[in-house]
Amino acid sequence: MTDLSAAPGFTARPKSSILTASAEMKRRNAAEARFKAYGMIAVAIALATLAIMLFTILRDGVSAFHQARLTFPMELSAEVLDPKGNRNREEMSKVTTVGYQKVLSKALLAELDRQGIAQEGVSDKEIGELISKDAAGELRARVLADPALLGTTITANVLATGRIDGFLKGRVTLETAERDSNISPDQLRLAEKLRDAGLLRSSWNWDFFTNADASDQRPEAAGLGVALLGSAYMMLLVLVMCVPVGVAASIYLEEFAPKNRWTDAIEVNISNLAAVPSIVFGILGLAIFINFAGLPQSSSLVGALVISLMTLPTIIIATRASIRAVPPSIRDAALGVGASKMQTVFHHVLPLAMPGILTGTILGLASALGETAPLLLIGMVAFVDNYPSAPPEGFLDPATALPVQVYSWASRADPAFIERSNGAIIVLLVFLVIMNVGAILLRRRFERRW
Amino acid sequence: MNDMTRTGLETETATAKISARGVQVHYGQNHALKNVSVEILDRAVTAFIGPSGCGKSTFLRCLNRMNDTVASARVSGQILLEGEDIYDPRVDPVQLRARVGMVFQKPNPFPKSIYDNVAYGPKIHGLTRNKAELDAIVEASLRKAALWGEVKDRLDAPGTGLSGGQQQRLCIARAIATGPEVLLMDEPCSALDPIATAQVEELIDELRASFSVVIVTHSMQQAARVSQKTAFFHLGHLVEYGDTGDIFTNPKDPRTEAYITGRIG
Amino acid sequence: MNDMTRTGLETETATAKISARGVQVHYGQNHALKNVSVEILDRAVTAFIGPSGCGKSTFLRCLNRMNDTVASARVSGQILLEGEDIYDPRVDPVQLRARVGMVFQKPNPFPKSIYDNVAYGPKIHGLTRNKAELDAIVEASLRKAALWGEVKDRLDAPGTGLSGGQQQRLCIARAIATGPEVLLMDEPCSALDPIATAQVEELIDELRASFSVVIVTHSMQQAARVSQKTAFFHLGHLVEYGDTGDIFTNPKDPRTEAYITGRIG
Amino acid sequence: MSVLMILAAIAVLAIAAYFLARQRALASTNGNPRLLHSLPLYYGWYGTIAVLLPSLAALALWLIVQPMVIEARISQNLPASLIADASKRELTMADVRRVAGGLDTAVAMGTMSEDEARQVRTESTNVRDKLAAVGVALGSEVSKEVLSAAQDYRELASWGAAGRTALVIVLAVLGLFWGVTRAKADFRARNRVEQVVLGLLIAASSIAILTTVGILWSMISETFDFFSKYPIQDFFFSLTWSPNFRGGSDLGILPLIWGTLYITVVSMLVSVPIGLFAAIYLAEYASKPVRAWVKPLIEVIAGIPTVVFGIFALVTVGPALRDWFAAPLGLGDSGSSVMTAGIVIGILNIPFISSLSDDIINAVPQSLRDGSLGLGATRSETVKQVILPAALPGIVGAILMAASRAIGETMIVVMGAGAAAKLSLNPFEAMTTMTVKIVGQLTGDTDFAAPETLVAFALGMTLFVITLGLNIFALWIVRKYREQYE
Amino acid sequence: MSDNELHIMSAFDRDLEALQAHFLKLSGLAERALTDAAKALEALDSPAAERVIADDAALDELEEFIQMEAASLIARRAPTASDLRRVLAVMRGAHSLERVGDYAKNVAKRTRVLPQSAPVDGHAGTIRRMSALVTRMLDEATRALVQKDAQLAEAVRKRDLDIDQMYNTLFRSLFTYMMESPANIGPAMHLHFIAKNIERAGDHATTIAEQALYLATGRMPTDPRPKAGIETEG
Amino acid sequence: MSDNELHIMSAFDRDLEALQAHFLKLSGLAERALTDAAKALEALDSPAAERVIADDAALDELEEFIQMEAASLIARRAPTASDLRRVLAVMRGAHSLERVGDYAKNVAKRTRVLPQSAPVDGHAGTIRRMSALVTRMLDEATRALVQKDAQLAEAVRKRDLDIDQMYNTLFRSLFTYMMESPANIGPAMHLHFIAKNIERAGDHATTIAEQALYLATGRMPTDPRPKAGIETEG
Ligand SMILES: Nc1ncnc2c1ncn2[C@@H]1O[C@H](COP(=O)(O)OP(=O)(O)OP(=O)(O)O)[C@@H](O)[C@H]1O
Ligand SMILES: Nc1ncnc2c1ncn2[C@@H]1O[C@H](COP(=O)(O)OP(=O)(O)OP(=O)(O)O)[C@@H](O)[C@H]1O
Ligand SMILES: [Mg+2]
Ligand SMILES: [Mg+2]
Ligand SMILES: O=P([O-])([O-])[O-]
Repeated sequence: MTDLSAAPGFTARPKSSILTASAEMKRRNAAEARFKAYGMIAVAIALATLAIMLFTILRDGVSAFHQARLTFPMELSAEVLDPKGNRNREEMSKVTTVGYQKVLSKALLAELDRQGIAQEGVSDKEIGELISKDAAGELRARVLADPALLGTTITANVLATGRIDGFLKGRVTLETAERDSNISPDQLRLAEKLRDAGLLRSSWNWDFFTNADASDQRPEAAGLGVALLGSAYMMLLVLVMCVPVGVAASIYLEEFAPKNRWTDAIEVNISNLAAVPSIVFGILGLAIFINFAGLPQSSSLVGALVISLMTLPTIIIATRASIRAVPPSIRDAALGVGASKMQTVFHHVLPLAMPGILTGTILGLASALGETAPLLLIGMVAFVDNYPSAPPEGFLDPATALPVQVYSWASRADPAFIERSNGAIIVLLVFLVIMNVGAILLRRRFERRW
Repeated sequence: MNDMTRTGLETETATAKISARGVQVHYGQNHALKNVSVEILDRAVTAFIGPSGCGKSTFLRCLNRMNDTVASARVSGQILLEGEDIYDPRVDPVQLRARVGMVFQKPNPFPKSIYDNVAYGPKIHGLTRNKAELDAIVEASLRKAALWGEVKDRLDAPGTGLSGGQQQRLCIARAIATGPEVLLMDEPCSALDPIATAQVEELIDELRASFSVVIVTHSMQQAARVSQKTAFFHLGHLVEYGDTGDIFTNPKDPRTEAYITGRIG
Repeated sequence: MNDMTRTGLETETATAKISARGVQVHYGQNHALKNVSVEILDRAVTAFIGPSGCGKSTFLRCLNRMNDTVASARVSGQILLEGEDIYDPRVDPVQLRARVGMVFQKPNPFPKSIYDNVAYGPKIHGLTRNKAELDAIVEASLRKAALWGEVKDRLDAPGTGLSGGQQQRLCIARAIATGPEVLLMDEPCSALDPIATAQVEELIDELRASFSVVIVTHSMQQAARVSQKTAFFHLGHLVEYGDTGDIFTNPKDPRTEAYITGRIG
Repeated sequence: MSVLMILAAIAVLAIAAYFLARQRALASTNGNPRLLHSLPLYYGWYGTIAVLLPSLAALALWLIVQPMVIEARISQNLPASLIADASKRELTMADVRRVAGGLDTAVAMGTMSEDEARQVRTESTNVRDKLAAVGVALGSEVSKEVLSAAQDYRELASWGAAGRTALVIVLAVLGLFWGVTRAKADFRARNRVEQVVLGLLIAASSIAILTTVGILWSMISETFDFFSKYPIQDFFFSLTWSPNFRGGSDLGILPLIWGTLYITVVSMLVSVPIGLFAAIYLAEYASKPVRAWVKPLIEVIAGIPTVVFGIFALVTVGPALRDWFAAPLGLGDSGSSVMTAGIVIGILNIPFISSLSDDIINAVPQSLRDGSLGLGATRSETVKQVILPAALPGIVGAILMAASRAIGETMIVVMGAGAAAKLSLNPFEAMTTMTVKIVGQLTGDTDFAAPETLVAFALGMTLFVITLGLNIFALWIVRKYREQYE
Repeated sequence: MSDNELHIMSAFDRDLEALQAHFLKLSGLAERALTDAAKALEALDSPAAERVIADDAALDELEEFIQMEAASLIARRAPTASDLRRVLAVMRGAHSLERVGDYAKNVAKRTRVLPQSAPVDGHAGTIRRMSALVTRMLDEATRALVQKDAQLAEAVRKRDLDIDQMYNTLFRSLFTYMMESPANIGPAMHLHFIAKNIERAGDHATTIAEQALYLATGRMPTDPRPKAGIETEG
Repeated sequence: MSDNELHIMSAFDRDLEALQAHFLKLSGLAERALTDAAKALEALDSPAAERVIADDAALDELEEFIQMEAASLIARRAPTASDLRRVLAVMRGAHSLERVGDYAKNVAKRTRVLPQSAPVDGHAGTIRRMSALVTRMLDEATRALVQKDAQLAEAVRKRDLDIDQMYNTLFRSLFTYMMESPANIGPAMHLHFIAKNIERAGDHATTIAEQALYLATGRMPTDPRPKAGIETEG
């Protein structure tokens, strides 16, 4: 059977010392080096793009956390703001923001005079325009809240208009101002002086986190408050709806489902749902939850329902994978000592799969947090400047979400919104990082239990 | 010669614990077990040997209805545990498995403490009323499994941290803890090295004082070493069943002879 | 008695193929192999036996530098293949491994056709100039591996579709095809059932006509059956090395005696 | 009793059932748990389930059916003019509900007594003002019919509430008796409890199917609607896409498909080589620490929301391509282009391909690597000749899935590729895709019945079918592959 | 040697010990048979001789049991090294003991047919002494084997020479006796064979001692057995 | 029985065959020794007797080699069932053959010291015939063992009775011869023992036949060996 002689091939390899590399060997080693280099280049490209992306986002977005403000003393003249003089709120509310606007610009002018800063061809009106249109409303609310302020001199700390803010951040320059109908180079020069005088300065911008969105005219006042709250509501709902259902479905499919056509269909279905384009879920939400079930548009509940359906397959797949990763020997062991199938699952399989389930869940939620397209279709892109109320009613109130806010700012004309959009991205990414780190920590913690 | 006590074989009272009668198993179209009838003696070790795929594991798993978990398996025939048919519809397989314990090929301790591993069975079957009773069961089981000495100071350590042989003995202790009458073992030593194997074999030999033990093994030597009765399976048939000493010195069936002498090609 | 040919042992010319001198292996802090010196004979089967973790696999993997792929392993001492130090910096392990082939514990055929499995080695080493030569090598290797008859009609079938024992013989054919001088086998039968094991053992016995074969095994019986020389390792030491017949009937070292008679507790 | 109160009552009964059943079971064996068929807690759970299951089911059913019944009754009494057609009727019913709700609030806040609320008439009171005072804003004056209908509504609702409470509580109590009386030693409590849990599990897993049904259902009727208004052959074979909201649009899908495919191809050209080589490097070459850092870093890309990539395309990649390639080469001056979107989608897909491929490469057993290395193969030979062929089906599956992602990707295209439907070969020109148009057509302020809006559903359907096909194909390949090593 | 340690599998130890216990019992039976036969001869006690003959069946049966048990032990436990040597030594030793039993039986049979007039007195004493010596050798050889005592075995082996010398003396004495009268030839022939039998029993004791040496050292002794003339051979 | 099939591991078959080949060779040696010794006796050919004596060393050595080889085979191959019985049968058979060799050597030694005047003619022929018969029995018994031929073995076993009868006849003839003259007593004693030796060799052939039966059936024959009087026992 083992006729050696009939093996011509065995003489083919010349017997050589292992101490010298053959020419063939050198060629093969060169190919090896090349191949490895391709891999490193690919990794380098991937990491470089990531770095560039994060860099541009940071570069363009960090400035959103600072905002230019004008600080000057201002007398709240009672005659103008409370013409009847009886401090009746209803009467006082008849004075519109335009009135306050005037008071503000007057006070600024006065301060300029006092400090001896020349106007240099900038008209009074144009000086007034340096103050954000938001400031008047803010001031009005403050006065109405506390009529006792009338007649006193307070220090006004008001937002500067977006272009001035942009100028301080370098986004607006004298050259761009030439072409800009909203601001003139002269105004910028004046702003420069104001800055030198200490009237104008850039400071940490809490409002960015708390304000609602603002109209195109006043990007400086736009904030993430509603989006944050909306995202938070949605995540809460998704968590409550998705996780129990996802885990239950996974348990059934992995542990109990008989292998037949029906469960096969469910299985293919789930894998497929995980890959259905998100926009299709948007259509689903629009057609079913809004048009058919009549739930209110733009509400976080509808958003959460759509996102839940999208996330469910992800969670099911992650959960099933980690359930499957529990070695069958554990199940045999439990069944072997007389545990029922259900006991086996709940006593052994599920606890062992928990780290995987948690990680999958958190990662699923994280991607849900960043989902945009379907939300556009159910109207969450609408301009919402009221905070939704507290749950549970708040779930039905119109809201928006972080990524949608990013999109809607990015699609506005004013470059100041691009900055805010990037700022919002940073906030979003911080959330994602926190969730991911949370996933890792939770996982570690669970694993240490054994 | 018959009046003398044979050294290897001291089965005094040869009462049958399990009687299988005409057991057939199909996996879908595959007729895996064909009309197997055998009596498993009480307080003796019975070994199942045979070539791969001959149905040893299948038959073993019939004995505590672990085959119920395989959707495609159909079992017919009768298996009586002390005279009661375990395939009777009234029998709850979960309860049956508490009486007919099982130990698997690869040691599979739960990733819990040693104590919890052993205590699991008694807990789910509600065998104890308080912690003291549970402690007693755990200790007794570990002692029986010849593991108490090695682990008594670290009952809280994870069971998975033990060596392979210790893990397998832990699994045996776990099976013992529910107070079974029969212990089924499917190739319990095939994942162990020779020393751990010898320790487990030694344990099996001791266990037969209190249990009826059935062991599936690929190693004929192992069957020869630990068992008093040997059953040889071939292509789904039970070819020969008899005293281990006889099977290994003087088998009746030429197929048995061919297999144990290494001639089936 | 010495003038008689001992049936089991026909090593005519006992020339050393590999000489290991004072080999030490550390895995990080773990001193896994301690000053092992041994001569592996040409055209003979050498078996490494010993308890789990004693360093058998480690030493085996030193012989073709498969330990290079383990980052933490440090090897010192000398291993000479026909007088040349295989740990010389000029040695390309890739070239070395073509001369010192390896067969693993679990059969690991590539998921390719049977033909491609065997042709793989000759192809990457450029051993053939044309298809005819390659065909010849493939056939010769399969013949040597005692597999030709079973697969000659389905060389295009996937190698993974063979039975376990056939797969392992395919892996041996694959290793043979590069024309190695030494074949290293790490527990080549531990994943096989007794019949497949016997077939592979039979093959190993035939292979020693042309190769120097080194086999690591947990089964002392296997070492006894297939090898002419046996080396017993214990705690990283080479305790005893000698003719297999002597080791199994009359070992010199009490540790060897204790191990092979099943006494190390 | 309000729903919340009912729930609280049921909860109390359920807890009571737990302890009673458990107690009774134990008592039946004189406190010896060993004689029970199941552990005592299962008897408790059985009691709880016996309380919860019927009562909650009845409650849910009632809550769904009651409004329907009430509305049917109410609309019978409303004048025909108010319920002329479906939308009118819907509006009226909404008014009725709102007024009824307002009255409830008013009573709750104490501005109206219960009697007042029942008796109040439009003739005597300005209901709108009254309700505004308690914070319920009504769009128009409250008509007489609506007010009386609202009062009927309240009446029926309060009866309904009473009936609901009675039924549910009775069921819960009956359940409690049932559960507790059955708790005896030989009752198979565990098996029963497990059956119920299994039912819940099955229900949960059916949601996936429901979702698909929902998707199809939500699109099919609108799609048919669309095709009834717009010829199907024009949709599939017309070369122009120019929706016109005043009607007479050209709604040919081909330019959109062209844009979609073009962008997908560009993205695959970016993601496949980079992703694959990165995966190979990480799986086969990288040292442990490098892998430990680089792999998660690359996966970070996958975690970044697509809208961020959109911004990246819009702000960074688009202008850069325009300024450095398109403009100098004279290929156009658009920041939005196929290239922009394609490259950015490609980047987005890198981690997807690299991660999946990495998993698949890692799933190739180490023994195959050992086998090849042991024969004297170099690492690259091992990868090319053993590992990749073994992993190929899986990798192809991953690539197909990535392609389907690229096809379905929305935000990046919306922000990076522009909105012009064009059939052009120039990769630096703006083009658009189906997803963009879906968003565009559905967020425009058009009549929901116009073909210009409905076309979005047809697009969605087409997109769904394409990606479904791709995904099923990919799944099939991946599954087939998976079986190889199992 | 480490084989005094216990096996991990204690059943193996038990089996080995049981085998040796049976072996010791067999040795006891053989020794008693020899002693009894010698005594019966001295007293020309036919019934005693009958008993010896009858008892041989038990001895044969025990020997076969031991052989079967040993074969079963080999089949079931696949002993190696010292364990294997021990089993083989016991098998061979048991065979020797069985032969000793046969010789005792033959002595008894010849005793039965010896005429009352036989000239037993002079020779029977020598034969009894010889048989006592052989009995002691058997006892010691068996012990040497079971206890793996090479020294004791060597001593037994040396002692075989004494038996041979006693036999030679007896041979000459019987020869002379036969010359004296043809009537003596018959009984003398029987006595002759009886002496020869006991000498052979001594040889078997020596064989057992050699097995003990084999067990202890792994080799059969290579120096030739001490012999004292053709009479004691074959 | 299936043990005529080959083992999967052919080295096992080779080992077993080698062992049996050695066993056959040993049997050949023993048979030749017996024949040669008988011939030397008939011719009272001292040099031929010397050769028989010298050749016994090779026989002893071969026997020990077989024992070692068999032990090694047990250690290395852990035979069971028929394989084990075969090895054990060979071991016991080899021991018997070695004993046959010893007897032949003793015959030769006695031949050497027989006076030329010895009354060989009458008896030597009978002895040669006896030894020829034993030789044939040995040959057949060995073959029966190697070929596992129960029938042949049974036939050999039956034939032992013939040897016994021949021996008894010879015994009586020699007895008469001794009576005739005291001078005859010495040579007759030698012839006596020679005949006894050959009879014992026949017993050993029977033993080998019994081993063949054991091998073929797994049991030692239970019916007692046919015997013809005390003379042929022990
Ligand atoms: N779950 C199953 N589904 C289908 N066929 C099965 C299943 N389990 C076993 N079989 C088939 O039943 C037959 C007997 O299998 P079984 O596992 O009982 O063999 P075995 O004797 O235990 O083999 P091994 O020694 O390899 O464990 C085989 O042909 C096998 O292919
Ligand atoms: N890659 C590794 N890294 C660290 N330590 C290792 C590694 N491989 C082996 N060791 C250690 O080296 C020692 C010898 O291991 P080796 O695998 O050679 O043992 P072995 O004799 O082959 O055992 P087994 O019979 O279980 O295969 C052991 O202590 C083991 O823990
Ligand atoms: Mg099995
Ligand atoms: Mg190893
Ligand atoms: O007892 P023996 O047959 O060896 O004389």
